[in-house]
Amino acid sequence: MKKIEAIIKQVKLEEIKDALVMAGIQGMTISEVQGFGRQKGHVEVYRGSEVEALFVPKIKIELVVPDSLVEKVVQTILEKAYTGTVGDGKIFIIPVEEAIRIRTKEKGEKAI
Amino acid sequence: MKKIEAIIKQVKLEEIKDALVMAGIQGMTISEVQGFGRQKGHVEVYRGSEVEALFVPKIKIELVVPDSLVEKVVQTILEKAYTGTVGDGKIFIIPVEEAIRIRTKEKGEKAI
Amino acid sequence: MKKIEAIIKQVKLEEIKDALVMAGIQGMTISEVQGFGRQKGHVEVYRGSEVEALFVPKIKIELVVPDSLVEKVVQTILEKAYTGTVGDGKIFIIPVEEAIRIRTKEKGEKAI
Amino acid sequence: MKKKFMEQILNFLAFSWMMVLVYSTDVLADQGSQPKLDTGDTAWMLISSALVMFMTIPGLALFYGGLAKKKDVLNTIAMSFVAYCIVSLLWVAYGYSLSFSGDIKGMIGNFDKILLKDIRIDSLQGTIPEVLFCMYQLTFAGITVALISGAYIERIKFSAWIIFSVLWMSLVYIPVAHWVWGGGFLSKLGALDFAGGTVVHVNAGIAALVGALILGKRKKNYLLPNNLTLVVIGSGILWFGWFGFNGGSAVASNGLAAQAFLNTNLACAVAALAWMFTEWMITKKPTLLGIASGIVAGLVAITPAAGFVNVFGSIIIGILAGSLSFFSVTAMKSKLGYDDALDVFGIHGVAGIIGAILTGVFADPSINELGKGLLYGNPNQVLIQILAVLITIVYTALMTGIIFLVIRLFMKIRVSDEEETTGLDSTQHGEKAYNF
Amino acid sequence: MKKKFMEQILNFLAFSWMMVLVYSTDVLADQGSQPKLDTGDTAWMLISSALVMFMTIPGLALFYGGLAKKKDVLNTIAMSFVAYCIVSLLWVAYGYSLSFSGDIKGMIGNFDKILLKDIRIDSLQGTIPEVLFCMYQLTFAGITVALISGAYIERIKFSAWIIFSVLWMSLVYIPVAHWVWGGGFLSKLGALDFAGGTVVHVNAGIAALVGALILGKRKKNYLLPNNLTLVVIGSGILWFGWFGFNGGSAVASNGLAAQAFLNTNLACAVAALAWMFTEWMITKKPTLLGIASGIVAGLVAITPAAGFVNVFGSIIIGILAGSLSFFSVTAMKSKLGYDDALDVFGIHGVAGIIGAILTGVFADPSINELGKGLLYGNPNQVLIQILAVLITIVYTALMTGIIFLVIRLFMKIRVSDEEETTGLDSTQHGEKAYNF
Amino acid sequence: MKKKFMEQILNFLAFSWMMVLVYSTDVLADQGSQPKLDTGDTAWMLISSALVMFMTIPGLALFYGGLAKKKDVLNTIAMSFVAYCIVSLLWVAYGYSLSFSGDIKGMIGNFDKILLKDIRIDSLQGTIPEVLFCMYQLTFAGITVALISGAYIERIKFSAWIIFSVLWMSLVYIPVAHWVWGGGFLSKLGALDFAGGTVVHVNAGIAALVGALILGKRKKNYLLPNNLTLVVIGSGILWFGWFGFNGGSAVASNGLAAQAFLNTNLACAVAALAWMFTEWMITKKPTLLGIASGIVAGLVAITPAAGFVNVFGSIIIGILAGSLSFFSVTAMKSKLGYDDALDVFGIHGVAGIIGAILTGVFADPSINELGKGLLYGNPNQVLIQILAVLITIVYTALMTGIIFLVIRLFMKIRVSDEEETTGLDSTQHGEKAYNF
Ligand SMILES: Nc1ncnc2c1ncn2[C@@H]1O[C@H](COP(=O)(O)OP(=O)(O)O)[C@@H](O)[C@H]1O
Ligand SMILES: Nc1ncnc2c1ncn2[C@@H]1O[C@H](COP(=O)(O)OP(=O)(O)O)[C@@H](O)[C@H]1O
Ligand SMILES: Nc1ncnc2c1ncn2[C@@H]1O[C@H](COP(=O)(O)OP(=O)(O)O)[C@@H](O)[C@H]1O
Repeated sequence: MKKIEAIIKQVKLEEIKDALVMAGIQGMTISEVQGFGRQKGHVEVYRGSEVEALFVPKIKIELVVPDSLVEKVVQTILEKAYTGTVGDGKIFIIPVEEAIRIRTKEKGEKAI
Repeated sequence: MKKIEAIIKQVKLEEIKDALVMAGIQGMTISEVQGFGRQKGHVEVYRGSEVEALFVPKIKIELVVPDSLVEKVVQTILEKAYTGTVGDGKIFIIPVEEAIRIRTKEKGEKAI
Repeated sequence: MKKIEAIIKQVKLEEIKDALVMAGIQGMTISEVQGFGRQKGHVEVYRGSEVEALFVPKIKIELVVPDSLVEKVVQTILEKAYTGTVGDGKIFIIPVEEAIRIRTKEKGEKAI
Repeated sequence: MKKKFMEQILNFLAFSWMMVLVYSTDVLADQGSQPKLDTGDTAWMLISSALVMFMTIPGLALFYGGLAKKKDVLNTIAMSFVAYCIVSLLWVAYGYSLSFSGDIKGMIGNFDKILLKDIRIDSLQGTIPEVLFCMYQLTFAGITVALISGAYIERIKFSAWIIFSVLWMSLVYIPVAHWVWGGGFLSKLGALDFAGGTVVHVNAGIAALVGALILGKRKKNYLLPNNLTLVVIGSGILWFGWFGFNGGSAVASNGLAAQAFLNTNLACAVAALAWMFTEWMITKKPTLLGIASGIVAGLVAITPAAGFVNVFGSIIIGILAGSLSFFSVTAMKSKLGYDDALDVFGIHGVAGIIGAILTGVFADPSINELGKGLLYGNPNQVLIQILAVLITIVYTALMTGIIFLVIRLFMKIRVSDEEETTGLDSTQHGEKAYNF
Repeated sequence: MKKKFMEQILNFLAFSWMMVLVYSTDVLADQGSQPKLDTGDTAWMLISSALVMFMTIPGLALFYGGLAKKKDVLNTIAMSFVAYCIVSLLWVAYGYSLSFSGDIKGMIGNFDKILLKDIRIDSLQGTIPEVLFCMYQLTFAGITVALISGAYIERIKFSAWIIFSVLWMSLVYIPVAHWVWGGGFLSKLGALDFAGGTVVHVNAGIAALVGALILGKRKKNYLLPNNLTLVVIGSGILWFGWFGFNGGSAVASNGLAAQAFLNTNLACAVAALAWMFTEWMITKKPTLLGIASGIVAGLVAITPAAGFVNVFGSIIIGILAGSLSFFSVTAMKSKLGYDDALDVFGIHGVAGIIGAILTGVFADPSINELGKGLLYGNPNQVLIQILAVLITIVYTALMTGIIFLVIRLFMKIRVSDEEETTGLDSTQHGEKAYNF
Repeated sequence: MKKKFMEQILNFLAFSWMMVLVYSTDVLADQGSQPKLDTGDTAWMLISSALVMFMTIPGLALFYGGLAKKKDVLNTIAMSFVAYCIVSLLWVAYGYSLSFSGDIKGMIGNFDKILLKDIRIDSLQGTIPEVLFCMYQLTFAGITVALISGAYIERIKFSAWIIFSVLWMSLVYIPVAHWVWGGGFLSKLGALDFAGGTVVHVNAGIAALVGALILGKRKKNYLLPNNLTLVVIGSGILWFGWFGFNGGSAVASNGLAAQAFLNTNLACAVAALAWMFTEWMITKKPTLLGIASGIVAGLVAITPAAGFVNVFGSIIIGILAGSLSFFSVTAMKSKLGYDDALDVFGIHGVAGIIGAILTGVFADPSINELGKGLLYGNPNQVLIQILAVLITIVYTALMTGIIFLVIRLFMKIRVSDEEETTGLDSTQHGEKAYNF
């Protein structure tokens, strides 16, 4: 099992979510994060006084998937999150040792 | 050391927190996330117009614990987070290579 | 590649961010979390009725870096996040198997 | 059949013409030989003007702003603010003059009071200073334009809205205000409209509907209120301010003002309960948004009636306004499929029409001798009311359409799809509402 | 000892009966032979009515809503809204008649003015239209019921609250209002209550306490304000509206209204400072919530006194109201252990009682000849004040208890534990306050 | 050159002294032989007092609070609240007496009306109760002190602010109010100031600037509004309340009040548009914060002029106030580098000065015979206006500086760096605004 963490643009969330469901994933978790990378924060101007917003709002998607699905999920995200402009985001793959469904106590791939 | 990530129902947080402290854990981190799985988002109705809330609000608990405590922590969460209805959530176990306490520079199990 | 997760005090964020950029990192992601550890939540008093805030607001920093940079990043955080009082926070190091930049499809260390 | 109906209507028209049952001129006649300023009436009209202004800024702006999506809050609010500001300037420049100074063939006023020329500090309108009467009327024009914005939000360009405000106020509001209140042809028809049900609410409601059709649907055409506490504040301010709107329309501090005040409160409360219970039965939950929506529906419906009906009439008007508006924004809207974002037509249009017609039913001469409805032996009144509403609908619909077409010749009216998705706060104003 | 006290009280009762020092009838007598409408007085009462309405919607609703937990905001607000709407209907239906029309054995009015029957557009009450007097009184009934809700929030079923509102208004508010203002037995006792300290605040405070005891504690019985900025808005609106509440109780636009106005502002400001400094000394931090709470305590305490005391009296009342209310919501509440969620008893009850009694101390005949307090040589007044408060307390406590028991026969009053944990916004209304 | 100018000024001074063109005494003279209470005037002044109070609490508090950073919201709000409360007490204690009772060498009043001693319930000031006049003036003192806080937020200790409020009100506001309104030397100079442009806005603006310089910069000296919807509510309430501020300054319910009312609305709307369009041209986005800032700038600038100019004057004043204030808070502030956190000087100071001077240009004797400006053949008026402004600036700047230095002798004025970073809500009050 792997955890796939993707940092994406907010406006792309719905599209990606739909595509992932089509691709067969059964669950995912998202959270609001802020980031910077190539895309730096922007400057906001209030009454002419400039405030540097250091970070850009992003969405972090977390998905734990069986090894067999990793490739497909990555491809789906790559395709749907793409706009071609800086700030499109990143995908990280992290090993997961165990997964358990609280409701049924199932473990491993059955749990996710 | 392992990181235990649990996605749980919001209302269960306090109970779980108390039980984990009883079980001997020394620290943990939580954040507000949103997810879907078996439990799909629900429909909200405003003036008769339906809005599909894609995701359900959940709490993510993150705990880094020594290997020896993993079993106990998992059991505690399994027990306290359980309601038997869909959406009870998941537990994921992820390897951690190192932990450092900023204040004292202690490393490894002493740090957590 | 490693993911460095640091839980820090909110007021230290800017300083750390600047130092990390000086240290050569190219991107990072932050999120608002709440935690407890040695530093317990505090008591808030509203009209004399006491509310125990169980958790203390913290910032979680997530950085994926090539192995070669891990040491430097950890040192930087250790230095800048330090105040010497409880609640300074923790650093965790987690293995990452792969990283992909969505915009360019680059993989591995080039992607981060 | 249709022809006969039209004939009948024309008969009334001719008949009513002779009756010249014009509310506003009567008020003037009341003053007797020597009009004198009354400090009590003036005090009430000063505060009424402040109250009606408060309805728009920040009342309506918050009511609408709270209902918008998080990324469109400020734009929604800015639309009300800018509309009121524009109207404030243009009303003094030429609006008051064209509405209330003289009369050219029943259609429009003249230019004699451009920039309030010739209105002296001691000129009176009835027992109050004329400059105060002008100010009071200004606030009505302001809120009418602002009301429309609720249907267009989350997609119209801010610049297009500004141009629309200027044109619509000039080409729609001013003539209609003249027809009804300025001595124009509708006032001579004998239509009863105490505080502007037709001029303000039907007018705005129809403009909202037509504009929404022309603008087209939002990509996410559902309601997702970012902050219902703002809606609560807004609805409270609207209720509060409406006492000036309806009570002030007596243009005096007397029993009639008090009756209009009490009727306003009553119909509004009843409509809120009516919406709440209807919703409770149908969707199983009584929402606070439903209560707030019922409040507005009730206030709108009692507007033309407030100074004509008794408490019994107010209660019936409240019940019908609250329950029927509920159906109009749920069943009707989803069936017909237009995207009236914040239900300006569904609430102001529908409740406005209900109120206008029911005024013709319940007008009780013992409350106000100028109005006698169906229940008091004057069935014609209902037809006159319907006629007045129809004329307004046709004119407004037509002109609103034309205005949009003209603007479209010169600029894009809608923001781009990407701007819509990103949100209008950031793309139109470069701001965001909350930095939590 | 006790017997002698009761005897003394009965003496006063008999004595006072003869004096018939009834404020309201005196006002009428003032008008001389020919009562005539005064447009200035009417203007002030129109706006005062609007102000008192504004206190409830949205003032009190926001004050309470901001203090509720995040998951209970809308429900808390909806309780005030629905209470005011219900009262608006029932007051016109029978409330006004039973309170203010006629008198049956000093206990209750009659049915002569059901649905405002026989109140003509030119009927006067003093120098203002009677319909306006009815409207003004309506707003008092509305806020009194809404006030109680603060003690019951975060656990009472919305449907139970609606039924409670109907019953409590009918069985408690109407009789007490009749006793004090409608010519009932308390008014004949000679109790001084300028703007409703007893009828409104003591009454609501006791009902809050009794209901909180019957309802039982919340699972999380602490205060966790979701949004203090709403509390700020609410307290500001309350202060603003209270000028109509107290100033309007002069039922005229004159020096007495002005004195009541200034006293209101003064006592309120002083109480806010008193709470703040007391808190600063005791808990080491002056909170904004403390300032806002002191504001309300001061406003409540000055209510019965506003038109009787001079500025010196106002300052003392302010100091005592602010500091003693602080102790009542901190020390007393946690000792006695009832769960009065938003301190309705702790603030309205306690400050209401303080104000009622101190009115008997500080009433200065040079401000208002109708009131003469202990300091001006009339120690009996204090006892009369205490008696009036006691009667209200006993009656309200009893009836509120009975009302709850009756409702309980037919339905559950509290939501289920799970609904309480999930929050009443979602379980009672299917909504949430913020979609950030 | 300079000397000649001073000489000229002294000439005017001497000349004007003889003219004794004092607005306030004239008003009294108007009453003829037998001053009598007018209920209409009284009603308007009662509500005007309520309106001006509402401007501060919660209007200004929210306007400022919304602009503060998330961690400083409550502290910012508390500063306005506590200032108004303190002034409420001290004004009654000695403020009114020292400002408006008698005159000692044109510099200050006397102690005759300490604690409102000798003001009877039927004492009149013109046609309204004197106690009401005192109350109305109180609200002006309250908002003036509160205004200043906007420049000091996010760094001043709450205790230091409290002490500052007491001293500044006593040593700056009271004398200046006496000079201009209480029969002091500035009133005899012939300066025109209808509703307090100099006493309130220039005064507060300069105190803000001087204090900001002494306090020094915040560590994060930029604007990061935590909640623009609060700014919207605040600006709406300010606009609404300003009708009482300017309209009430006629101290009567008449044509002049109405003209002041309309001028206020007009200048404010125009200034909002002026700021918006200027910003649109220069920074490419019309912000809602810009519109709200323009609103305040317009209201400030029309304050001294409202009862003197015609609509043409109002429009020009609006345009200049909106556009010049924009430049003052953008270009000027960043060049000069003082940290006036919420632009109290940039908006109130600058627009106040603009308004004061332009009053001398546009004052139209056909609106108000007491004022005749440059355009109507009286160029001296402009110089008198400038002189009055200069005197106020010098006195306020000096005294504000001294007050700060004195406080500094006894305590630290700024919070510690760590407290500043953590936020003043938590460190000064132990609270946080939102528990979402
Ligand atoms: N090394 C990193 N570790 C953690 N998060 C990162 C890292 N690099 C980028 N991110 C996240 O990805 C987001 C997009 O990265 P950015 O470099 O701006 O875009 P792009 O990858 O298109 O060049 C950032 O805002 C940040 O949240
Ligand atoms: N594969 C997954 N990866 C990441 N998060 C998941 C995954 N599956 C479920 N979750 C999280 O767990 C929550 C509960 O899962 P759900 O399937 O609804 O409940 P249950 O496990 O009781 O059937 C989801 O809302 C989501 O946040
Ligand atoms: N074992 C743990 N797992 C996850 N997060 C932890 C753990 N221990 C501490 N934390 C996080 O680190 C923060 C600081 O820890 P704390 O023990 O209070 O400070 P210190 O390390 O200075 O003693 C906590 O608030 C919590 O968010």
